[in-house]
Amino acid sequence: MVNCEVREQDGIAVVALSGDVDLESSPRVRDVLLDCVGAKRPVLVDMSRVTYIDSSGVASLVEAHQSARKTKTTFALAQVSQSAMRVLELARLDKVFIIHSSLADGLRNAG
Amino acid sequence: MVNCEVREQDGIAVVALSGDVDLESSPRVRDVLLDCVGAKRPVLVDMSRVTYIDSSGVASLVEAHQSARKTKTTFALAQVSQSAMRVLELARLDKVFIIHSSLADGLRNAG
Amino acid sequence: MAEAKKQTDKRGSSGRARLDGKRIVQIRIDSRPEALRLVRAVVGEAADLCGCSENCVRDIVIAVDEACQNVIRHAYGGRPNGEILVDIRREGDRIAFNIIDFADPVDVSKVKPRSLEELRPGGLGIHFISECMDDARFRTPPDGAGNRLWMVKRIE
Amino acid sequence: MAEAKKQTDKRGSSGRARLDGKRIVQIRIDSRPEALRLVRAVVGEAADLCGCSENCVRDIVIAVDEACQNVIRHAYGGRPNGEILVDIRREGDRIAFNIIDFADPVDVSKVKPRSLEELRPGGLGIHFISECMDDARFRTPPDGAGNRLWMVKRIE
Ligand SMILES: Nc1ncnc2c1ncn2[C@@H]1O[C@H](COP(=O)(O)OP(=O)(O)O)[C@@H](O)[C@H]1O
Ligand SMILES: Nc1ncnc2c1ncn2[C@@H]1O[C@H](COP(=O)(O)OP(=O)(O)O)[C@@H](O)[C@H]1O
Repeated sequence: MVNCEVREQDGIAVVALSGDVDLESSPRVRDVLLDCVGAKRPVLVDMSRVTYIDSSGVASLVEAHQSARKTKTTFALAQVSQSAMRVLELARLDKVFIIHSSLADGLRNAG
Repeated sequence: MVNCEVREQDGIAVVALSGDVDLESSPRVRDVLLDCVGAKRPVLVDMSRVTYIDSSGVASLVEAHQSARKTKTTFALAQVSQSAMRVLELARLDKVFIIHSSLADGLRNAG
Repeated sequence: MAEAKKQTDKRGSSGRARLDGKRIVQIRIDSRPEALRLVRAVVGEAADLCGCSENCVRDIVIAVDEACQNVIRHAYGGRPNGEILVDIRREGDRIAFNIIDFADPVDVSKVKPRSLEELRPGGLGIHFISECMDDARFRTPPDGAGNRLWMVKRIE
Repeated sequence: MAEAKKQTDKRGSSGRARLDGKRIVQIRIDSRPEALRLVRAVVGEAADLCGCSENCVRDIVIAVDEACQNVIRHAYGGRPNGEILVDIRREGDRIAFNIIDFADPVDVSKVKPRSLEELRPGGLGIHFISECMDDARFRTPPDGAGNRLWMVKRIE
């Protein structure tokens, strides 16, 4: 139920997530995010089409964030959908993650 | 769960239905359609935002169609959503009702 | 709709009619029109989960909705305090839907579609069900239940 | 989460814990991650049907999903063949959600949120539930069941 599209733009790995990131689909999201972070390019996650994200999806984002910190890679989110933002706020992560309101902003700042 | 908006345009009563027309909501749709037909103006039903219609909703359309015939009023549908069209086809009514692919077409021909 | 072939139904050790296949989900509602959208929501998701195409999902939702409507209007005669159980199971490459009520047993010979030649409101539900499903018939209900309409659709 | 106050639970004549309120819908799934979206679909529709705002619907869906996830991962330890029953009832201006499983009784003293100060993956479910619901606690399960998590949300 989730779709992860990875594309390269200006040397940045843009991961576009769409659909529900839940207990079923979050392991795949986790793998994709950790792969991208592991490749040591900046990673920007487009969350505009995330219709739902649960605590396991948030855990995948936290893992990727921590892995990026270790390898000093940029890991950021862009245009987070309302419903995903609610969950990030509940997790008090809206102040921890780098969150850009637009993809353009993210691309300018992630490189 | 259904919304019926009636507006007057070029002497035609345009009824915009949106949402699910089902056993719960079809009595209201029926009342609105019969009222409009009773006012003896041509009636054009915009079905572009009908997300679901069941046999009771179809029955309301049939009643309005028959009432319009009796009073020699025009009763037509416009831009029928895919899911509503499937149900009209199942009922073999796609060849009985006047169906316009666009609202503009309907307005030109209903007057 | 084919009449119930009671003698061929499988039964568990208690004499209870056994529902075939691997259960995906079961939903229980009261016999109220406003509950139908709860059924449509879960049935649509279940069909999608099984890999049905958009058109297949649409037809399944139509058939299950119409079947539940008939239970509300005919089996329970419009009484809102009856129960309806919709049990969804996977049977190989098909999905089976059991619509179970606790009303008096229905005279299944009266459950049939009308001719569509005649233009009149109503009388479309059974026709929709037979068009949208691959098979549909009344079968032995579980103990304590009144009726069970069993419908199957090939996943496509 | 408050610990179960077993002594205050109402019981029916058979000693069975009685669920309060007027039932809106009940859904039964297996303890599989892919079934969660069936639960979200019906819970979202039910909350909307009761007149909840979009934000209220969203919070309800989050809490019920997390509660079911915990049953899958902890109560059933990841076994996919357990059953989960989600019973949704109206209690005046509130909606009550009972998440019932048939696993071994849980040590409710271990069910608690962690501090959010520490940045680490996991450990958010209980916190989400308490933030999204007005009340949530384990209460006496019905006969034959293992656990019942009862959660309520004021309709707004
Ligand atoms: N679940 C049911 N219980 C009892 N009678 C039923 C049931 N479903 C259908 N019927 C009978 O079959 C007839 C045809 O049903 P249907 O095609 O859905 O049209 P309608 O319900 O509009 O009459 C009904 O009028 C009713 O007599
Ligand atoms: N339904 C349950 N059955 C048994 N234990 C549970 C249940 N729900 C929660 N717990 C316990 O409470 C802890 C906290 O749960 P939670 O906040 O959802 O985070 P997580 O599940 O990621 O650990 C769990 O680790 C588990 O020990």
